[in-house]
Amino acid sequence: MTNTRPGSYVVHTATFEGPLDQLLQLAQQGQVDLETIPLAEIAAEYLAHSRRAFDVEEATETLWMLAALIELKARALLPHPPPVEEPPAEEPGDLQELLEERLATYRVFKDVATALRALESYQQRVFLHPPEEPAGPLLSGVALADLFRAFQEVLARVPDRVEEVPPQSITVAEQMAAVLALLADGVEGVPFEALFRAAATRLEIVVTFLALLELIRLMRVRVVQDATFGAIRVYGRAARDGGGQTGGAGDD
Amino acid sequence: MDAPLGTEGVRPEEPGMIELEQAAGDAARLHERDARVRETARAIECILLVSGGPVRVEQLVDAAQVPPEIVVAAVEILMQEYAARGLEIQTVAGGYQLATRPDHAEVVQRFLGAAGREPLTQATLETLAIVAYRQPITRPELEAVRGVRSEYVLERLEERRLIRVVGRKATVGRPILYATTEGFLRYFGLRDLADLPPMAAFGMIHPAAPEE
Amino acid sequence: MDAPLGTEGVRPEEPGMIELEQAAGDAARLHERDARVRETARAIECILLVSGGPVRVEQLVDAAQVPPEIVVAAVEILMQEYAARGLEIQTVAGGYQLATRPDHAEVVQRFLGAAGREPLTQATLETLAIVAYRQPITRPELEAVRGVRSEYVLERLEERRLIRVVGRKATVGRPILYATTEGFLRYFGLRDLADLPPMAAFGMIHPAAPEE
Repeated sequence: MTNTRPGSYVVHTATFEGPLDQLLQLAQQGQVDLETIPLAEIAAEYLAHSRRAFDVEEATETLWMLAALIELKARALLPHPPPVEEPPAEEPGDLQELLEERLATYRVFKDVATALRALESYQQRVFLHPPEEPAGPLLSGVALADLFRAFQEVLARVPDRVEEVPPQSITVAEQMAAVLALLADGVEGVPFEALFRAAATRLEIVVTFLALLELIRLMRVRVVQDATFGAIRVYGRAARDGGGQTGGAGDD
Repeated sequence: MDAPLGTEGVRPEEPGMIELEQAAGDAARLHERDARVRETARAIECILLVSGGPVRVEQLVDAAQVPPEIVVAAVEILMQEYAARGLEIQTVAGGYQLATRPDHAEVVQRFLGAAGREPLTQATLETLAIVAYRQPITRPELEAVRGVRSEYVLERLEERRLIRVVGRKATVGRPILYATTEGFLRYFGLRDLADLPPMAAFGMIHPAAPEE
Repeated sequence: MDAPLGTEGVRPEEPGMIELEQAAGDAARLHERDARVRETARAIECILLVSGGPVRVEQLVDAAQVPPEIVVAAVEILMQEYAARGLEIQTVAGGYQLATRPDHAEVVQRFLGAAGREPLTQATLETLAIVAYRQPITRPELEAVRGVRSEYVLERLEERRLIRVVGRKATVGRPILYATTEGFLRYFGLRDLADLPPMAAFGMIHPAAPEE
C-alpha cells in the first residue's frame, strides 16, 4: 500500500514525518496519537501542494486517507454517546410481530395517502385569481437612509464572525445528496468549481470535498481531467453502474 | 325611514304600545343588520378576488371594518350565492378563497395553455402523509416508518414548501424536526390539520402493546 | 309539462298538428341552447377569474369551444347576474374582465395595504438592505453575512413584494437567487439599483474605518 511516487505529498509535522498512508496505517494500529497531529494543517498543505502538481488519482487517494484520519480523530476526541437503543436481540416470534406491526403502520399511511391523493386531484382542478399587486410595495415609514444604515451595521458586524461555525450543521451525507442532485441535471457533468458555492465556508468546502470522495468511492460519480492543468469535470453515474476508471479509492 | 335606535325618548301610553314599538325596533335593527351583512358580503367578494389566496376572518374584519360576526354571516351568504355559480368559496388554510369549480378545469387549462398539474409521486405523497399525521417528526422517525432513506424526498418536499423545518429535537444529535406548511393546507384544500382525512385504523398502529 | 324532444313516434293527422310539433321542437331547441349558454356562462366566469385581465371573445370561444354567439349570450347573462354583486363584468378595450366595483375600492386598498402598515422589524430591514446591495443573492450567502437563519424573513419580504425570486444559482443544491422588485425601486424613488447610496467608502466587507 505504501507506494510513494516521486513528487507525491509528504507529511511534515512536529511528531510525524512521512507519507500520508504510513500515518494512516500507524493511526489505525494505534501507534500514533492523532490528537498531536494537526489534520487541518496537513489538509491545507496538501491543497497547496496539489495546486503545484495535481493528479486526480493521487488527490482521490490523499483525500480519502485524510477523511479516514479525520474520522479516526473525531472518534478519539468525541465522548462516546450511549449506544443507540437497538431492540434487544429479538426472538424470531417477536421479530415477526415487529415486522407485522411496521407493515400495519405503513398500510395505514398508504391508506391516508390515497385519501390525500383524492384531495390533491380535486384541488389540482381548481384555479385562483392571480394575486393583485397593491398600489405600492408593502412598506411604510422606511427611508433610503434607514436601509443604508442597516447595511452598514451588518457589514460592521461581519468581521467578528468570520471564524464562527455557521449555525447550520452540514453533513457529508447532505452534501453527497446535494452533489448528486446537481449532477442529476445533465449528462454533460459540471465543472469541479461548481460544486462549491462562492460564499462557501471552509467547513462547507471540506465537507463537500469529503462528500465527493465518498461518491467516487461508491462509484456514483466520475471525475475527469482531460489535460494536466485542464479543467476538471465531475460526472454522475448510474447508481449500480459498476466498473470504471475511478480507481485509487483505497482498500479497506 | 329612520328606525328608532332606542325607545327612551318615547313616552309609552299603554302597555300594548310598548310591545308594538319594541317589535318595530327589533325589525328595524334586524333590517339594518341584514343590510350591513349584505354590504359586507359585496366587499368580501372584492377582497377574495384580489387576494388570489385564502383570507382569514381577521383580515376581512380589518379591511371591511365590521365585527367578526358580520363577516361570518356575510361569508355564509356568499357561499350560498355561489352555490350555483362557476366559482365557489372554499374554506382553506384557515381562510376563505374564491376559486373555480373543478368541473371547468378543462376549459380553464385550455385558456391558460397549461398542461395538467403534475401530481406528487407516490413516495413523496406517502412521506408527506407521515409528516402530516406525525408532525413534528425527525428524519430517523420518518425513516423508521417508511423503512427507506428519505433525505431526498424530504428535500423535495421542503423545496415545494409543503413541509418546513420547525426546530430540532432535544435528543442525541439534535435531529431536525419537520412539520407541514400553510402551503400544504392549500395544496390539498384543507381548512386546518384537523381537517385531514381521518385515520381510520389509527388505533391499529400500536395494537394493544401490553407492557409486561 | 315535458317538451317532446322528438316527433318521430307521432303520426300527424292534421296540418294544425304539424305546427304544434314544430313549435314544440323549437321550444326544445331553445331550451337546449339556453342550457348551453348557461353552462358557457359558468365556464367564462372561471376564465375571467383566472385571467386577471381582459379576455377577448375569440379567446373565450377557443377555450370554451362554443360559437361566438353563445359566448356573447353567456357574457350578457353574466353581466346581468353580476349587476347586484360586489364584482362586475367590465367591457374594456381588450375584451371582458372580472373586476371589483369602484364602491369597494377603499376596502380593497385597505386589504392590499394591510401588510404594509405593519412596521419592518430590524431583522427584515437588515435583510432587505443586504439583498439590495448584494443582489442577486442566495439564502446561504445572505445567512453567511447575517449569521442567522433567514428563511422566515425572506418569506416576509417576498410577501411584501420588496424582493422576489429571480432564478437559481448553478452550484450545489441550486439555491434560489433573490433580488429586489420594481416596487422596491419605486418606493425609494430610485431609477435603478445604481441609484442606491454608494458603498464605495466601505470597500467590500472590511469596514476599514467607521464613517462617523
